[in-house]
Amino acid sequence: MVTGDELLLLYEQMAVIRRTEKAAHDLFLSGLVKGTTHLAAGHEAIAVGASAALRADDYVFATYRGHHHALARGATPEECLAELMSRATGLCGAKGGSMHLTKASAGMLGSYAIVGAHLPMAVGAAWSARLRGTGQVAVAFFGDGATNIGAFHEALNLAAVWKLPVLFVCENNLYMEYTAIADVTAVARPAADRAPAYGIPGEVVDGNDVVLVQEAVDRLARRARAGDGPALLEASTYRHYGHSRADPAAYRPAEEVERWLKHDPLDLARGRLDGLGVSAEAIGAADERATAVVQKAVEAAKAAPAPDPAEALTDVWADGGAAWRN
Amino acid sequence: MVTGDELLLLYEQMAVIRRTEKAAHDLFLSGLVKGTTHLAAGHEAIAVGASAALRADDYVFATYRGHHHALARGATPEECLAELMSRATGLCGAKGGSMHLTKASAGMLGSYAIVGAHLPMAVGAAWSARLRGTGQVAVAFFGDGATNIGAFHEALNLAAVWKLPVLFVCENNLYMEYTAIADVTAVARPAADRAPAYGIPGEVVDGNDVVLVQEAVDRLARRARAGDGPALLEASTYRHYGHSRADPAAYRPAEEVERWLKHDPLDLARGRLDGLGVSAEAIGAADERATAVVQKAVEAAKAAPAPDPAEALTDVWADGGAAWRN
Amino acid sequence: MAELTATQEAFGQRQITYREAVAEGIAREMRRDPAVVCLGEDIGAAGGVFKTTAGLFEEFGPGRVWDTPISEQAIVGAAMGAAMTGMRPVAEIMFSDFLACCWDYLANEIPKVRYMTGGQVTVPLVVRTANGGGLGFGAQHSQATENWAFTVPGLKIAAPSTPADVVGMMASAIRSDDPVVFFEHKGLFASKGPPAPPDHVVELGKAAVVREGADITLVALASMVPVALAAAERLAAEGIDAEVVDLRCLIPLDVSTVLASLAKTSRLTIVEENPYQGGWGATLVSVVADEGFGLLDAPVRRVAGECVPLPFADALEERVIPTVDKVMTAVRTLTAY
Amino acid sequence: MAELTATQEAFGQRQITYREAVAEGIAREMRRDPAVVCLGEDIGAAGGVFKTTAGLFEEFGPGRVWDTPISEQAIVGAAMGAAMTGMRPVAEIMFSDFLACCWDYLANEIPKVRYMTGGQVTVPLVVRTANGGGLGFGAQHSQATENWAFTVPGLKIAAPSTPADVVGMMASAIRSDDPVVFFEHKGLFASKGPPAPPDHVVELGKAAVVREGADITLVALASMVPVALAAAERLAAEGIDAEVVDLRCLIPLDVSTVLASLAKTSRLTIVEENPYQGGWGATLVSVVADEGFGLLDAPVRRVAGECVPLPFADALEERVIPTVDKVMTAVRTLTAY
Ligand SMILES: Cc1ncc(C[n+]2csc(CCOP(=O)(O)OP(=O)(O)O)c2C)c(N)n1
Ligand SMILES: Cc1ncc(C[n+]2csc(CCOP(=O)(O)OP(=O)(O)O)c2C)c(N)n1
Ligand SMILES: [Mg+2]
Ligand SMILES: [Mg+2]
Repeated sequence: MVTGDELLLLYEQMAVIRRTEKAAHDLFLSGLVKGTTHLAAGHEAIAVGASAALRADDYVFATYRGHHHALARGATPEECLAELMSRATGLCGAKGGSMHLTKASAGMLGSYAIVGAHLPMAVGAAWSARLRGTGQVAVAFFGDGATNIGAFHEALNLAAVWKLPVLFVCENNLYMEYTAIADVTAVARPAADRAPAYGIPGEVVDGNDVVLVQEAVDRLARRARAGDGPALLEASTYRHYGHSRADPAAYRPAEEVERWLKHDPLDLARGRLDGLGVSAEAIGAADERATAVVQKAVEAAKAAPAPDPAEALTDVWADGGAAWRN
Repeated sequence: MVTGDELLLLYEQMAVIRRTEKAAHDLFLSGLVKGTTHLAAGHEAIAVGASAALRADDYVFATYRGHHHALARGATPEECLAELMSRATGLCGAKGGSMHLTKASAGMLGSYAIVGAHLPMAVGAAWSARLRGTGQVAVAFFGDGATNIGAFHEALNLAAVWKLPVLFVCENNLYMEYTAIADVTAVARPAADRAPAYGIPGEVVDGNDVVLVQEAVDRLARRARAGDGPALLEASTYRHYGHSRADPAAYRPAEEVERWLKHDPLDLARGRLDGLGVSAEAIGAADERATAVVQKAVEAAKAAPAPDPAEALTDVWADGGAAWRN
Repeated sequence: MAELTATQEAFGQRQITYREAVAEGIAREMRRDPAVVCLGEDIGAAGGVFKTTAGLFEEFGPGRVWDTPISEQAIVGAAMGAAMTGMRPVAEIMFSDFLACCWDYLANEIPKVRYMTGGQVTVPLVVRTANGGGLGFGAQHSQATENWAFTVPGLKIAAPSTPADVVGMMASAIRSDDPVVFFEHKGLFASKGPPAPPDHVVELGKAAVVREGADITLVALASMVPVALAAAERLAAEGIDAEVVDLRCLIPLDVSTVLASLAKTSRLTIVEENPYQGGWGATLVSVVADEGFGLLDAPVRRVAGECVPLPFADALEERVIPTVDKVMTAVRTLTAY
Repeated sequence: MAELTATQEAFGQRQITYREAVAEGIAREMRRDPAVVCLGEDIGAAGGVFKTTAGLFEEFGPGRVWDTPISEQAIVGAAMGAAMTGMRPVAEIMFSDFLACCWDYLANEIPKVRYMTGGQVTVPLVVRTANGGGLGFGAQHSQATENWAFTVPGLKIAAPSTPADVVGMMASAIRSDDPVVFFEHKGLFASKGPPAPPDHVVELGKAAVVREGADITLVALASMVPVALAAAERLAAEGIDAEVVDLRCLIPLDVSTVLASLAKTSRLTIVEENPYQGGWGATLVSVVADEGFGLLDAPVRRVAGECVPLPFADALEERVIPTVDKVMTAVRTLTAY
């Protein structure tokens, strides 16, 4: 079981993510973030709980809604926000943007914007870990909507057949873009109810409780490392903002929103911290540190330069260039 | 329950298919059929049993291993063999070939050579039937290997969510090309064990027993027509030839082959006919008619002309032409 | 352009957006023909993520406007099956990049089934999709993928540049007994133009000369049409009189209009958003270099996307997608040849 | 060619088939580098449906040669994930038509991830696939789909025409830190040629002048190289001296070799199996019509596949795929210009 001090660290990570997402939202509305953003406020416990259960050299693959995973794996708010704000100092040099946050050096192998596409990649990373005998696991995080696309099926079957150390973690926030997952899915639990089709464990966890997430991922990752194969974890959660950009999410019933906002990951963690005897001051100090980090990050990102246009024609190939002909 | 006379008709259809496949095999070996063939000898009961349970206006979608379905739906041995032999009189004017036998006028909406691709099409045909209120059902026949491809998953989920009148019939012959399905599938029953993932019935039937196939398809088709949605039927069977062309199927254990050859659809039907009091003479006469039909078909196909090369540039577009520019 | 629009509006001519035109074009056909049904992700009550199906669910109800799971293969595959059996489905693939998720249907099934069955079946469907870049959506949501479709015989390819053309070409596309891939440009959704007259039908495969000129022919498609027009306006100030052809469709390809223009101008520049390598303009140039060789007084140049993925930042994206400046540079070089 | 082969064999020079060269090329790299692993359908004990992986399972075992389910997305997606994490996977997609079933990986993921991460990751993988027609496999198993890959920046594209090139280019492809799509032509599998010397490496992006000539340049790829060579032999009898360039790779595209040849011959015909619309030859022509315009003394012609699906019957397929006769007709027209 987690100690108060350990949990306080996780809490602070979640607080940083929450504030980074709020900053991204505000920056988008003020025109400083172009394109689109898919904010993960509300999903913090999944990223932070899972990361806490993983090794530093494990592999994570995420979606366009992936800020929380990048941050939980060690990307700084500054490099994330700089990326969103099209700065040369961004995580991907402003070539990726909000949907493609990647920090390979921290095992965050990318955010992919084609629903479901990264599940087979995670299978491949797990295969690679097994071939190299490293004991690493790979984790693919994906939304409820991804459970109905073909790549999901192919990835789970292959992972099961090859008994690979890969975890499939579904962040079930009840909605795809503007349509409820329940309206377009043949089973009640879009992920967990599919696990038997691949002969693998399928579990459901409260994705807003960072401790429960950590425990579940820890257990399934140990199992995977021990050679017992993949597992599917469905983490229930809810997004605080709309799907993307300025979506007001009017399609969600008010009672539902209210109910979920009362089941907030940060609140839950605070309750647990209290139970573990962590003082309100200590929690408040963590909150303040988080606020300060994100504020500084916003300032630094704002001050950073735009990328050199010449960068557009680099890094297609491993030699750093983009020449397709002589 | 089927009567002796009814079953004799089904038997004769199976006998015609068996002989057509034998003819196709011999013609391939003698160089008169080019490209490739995927013979369905051994699978006859599935096509004939299912067809017997369907309405004339129902829709059937099949695979590259689809001769039996074309024949069961009313294509003649002559038009099938002529197609295989690249004759102008072939079912598709020799534009399709063995893998693409189609007789749209008989509701045989095509044989598709990309594994799994036709499952969503069948879903669409069922959707169309529902939209037009015709009471038709659509049936997709596919191999065990198709259960691991993405299109399978997407088709089944959509069919279930929209509660469409479509049946998914898996012809499980234990092998894909040269690899056993058991080696690459996470569950024991590649089709039936996946049905719960879509909240639909999943049944297993002896696919070599034409009567059991007919009964199962009849029951599931009624259910579908009544608005109760799709179903998955896994029919166990075995192919008598190799996967395609001249494949000797050396990868199959001798005992397994022997066991299955003893469980032949024609033998099983003959046993049932005997039980129903149909005389050996009547069965023999059906066999002879089948032999004669196929012999005549081979002669006629041999005598038919090759297609006019100009036909290569027709029928891309609905206007009959192939012009892509002015 | 902006001023022109303002003037027209001042004189009381109603303008509609390209986005509205999409929904209008579909609605007109749905009113006309009960066989027309729509399917796609979030196209129903939500009206589509680009609001290009706004109002359809309200007018036609859930029996004709169907929300789907995120299952691109099932969407397009089901549309195909329905089209083969008496319906005229209009399937939406949200971003044209996602055509890759159902490419088998676009490349191997839909365009081939009529041919390989010897003409037994037709597939009267439309796959609509939001295409193109310039909006900072990054590498996987910004591509101009009309060149993918262009590699596959058996697909008609429409890519209108104005609201009226959207309506008129949508009519032709939905009425077509052949499959049509209909590229709606994301960068044009907010642009405005005169509404389409009643019963407006623009035949597929007819390019439009949208600006007459004597010195050089600019051939463009979709969002590159306003770019080419803007370049032409600015070149006029330099004394270069460019003719601009809006190709409107890639298949059928209106070669005649291009060659006729070239007969007048003797010089050609193609403006295309898709990458230079494998871009549609290359095929047009190859036809011209064969059949129009004698007409050419100068090299032919293609101003196309750079051969890189689409980057996120504005500063980078502008370096990749053709701009007015790049077109002007190309034209100046050729007219000086 | 046949006689030549016979002569060489008579003189004791061993010949190997193109098919054998594929397995040989992979085996050489697997011996060299333990990071090289293979995956695909029926590639293990069965040796591949074209026997192009024969012997690998026996030599390297199940830990390095992996049979997969029929899951093209999982095959290529897993190869990508493995390539990003230290392996050098060689994935087989049985027929190149099936690339459509995993097109998202080829179009949107593999070629873009290095760029969109700002260079953080590389994807050193090879996707091998049996390409092309002429064998009566029908519309869904016969396409020359190198033009699909050619629409996507970020993929290297190899398509060898001889056994030795297969080995040498396979070495380059597997050692490449960039993703390579390796097209093996079904129509060439049974063809024979001299074996590759030890450590044979053919750099990607280098065309080969396989026949020198002064009157016209024929540029061809893969199975069209023997067609172009045969046409050149027969044209020689008519007094036309054709130079034949085997392009070998589409990306990187060796424009220099083509322009250098053109500087000599002033006339150009491209021979390509993929359809005229959207074929790779179009891009090459567009480069020539721009940068090589001054070199041209005649129109440029592309002898390409007809813009139809591939029909089954021989009599029909021959009408669609370029033949020696079609090449000769094109050349005669241009040399007479
Ligand atoms: C293949 C594909 N289809 C459609 C989309 C458009 N799209 C982006 S996010 C999204 C909803 C995804 O929902 P879910 O998987 O539940 O994830 P969430 O956004 O809720 O985190 C859709 C449809 C896409 N990016 N990729
Ligand atoms: C998408 C795709 N991948 C691979 C193939 C090659 N292929 C043709 S048949 C076949 C085996 C199919 O096995 P199964 O589904 O069991 O059907 P069966 O041949 O046994 O009837 C394979 C791999 C294909 N046609 N399509
Ligand atoms: Mg969701
Ligand atoms: Mg099978």
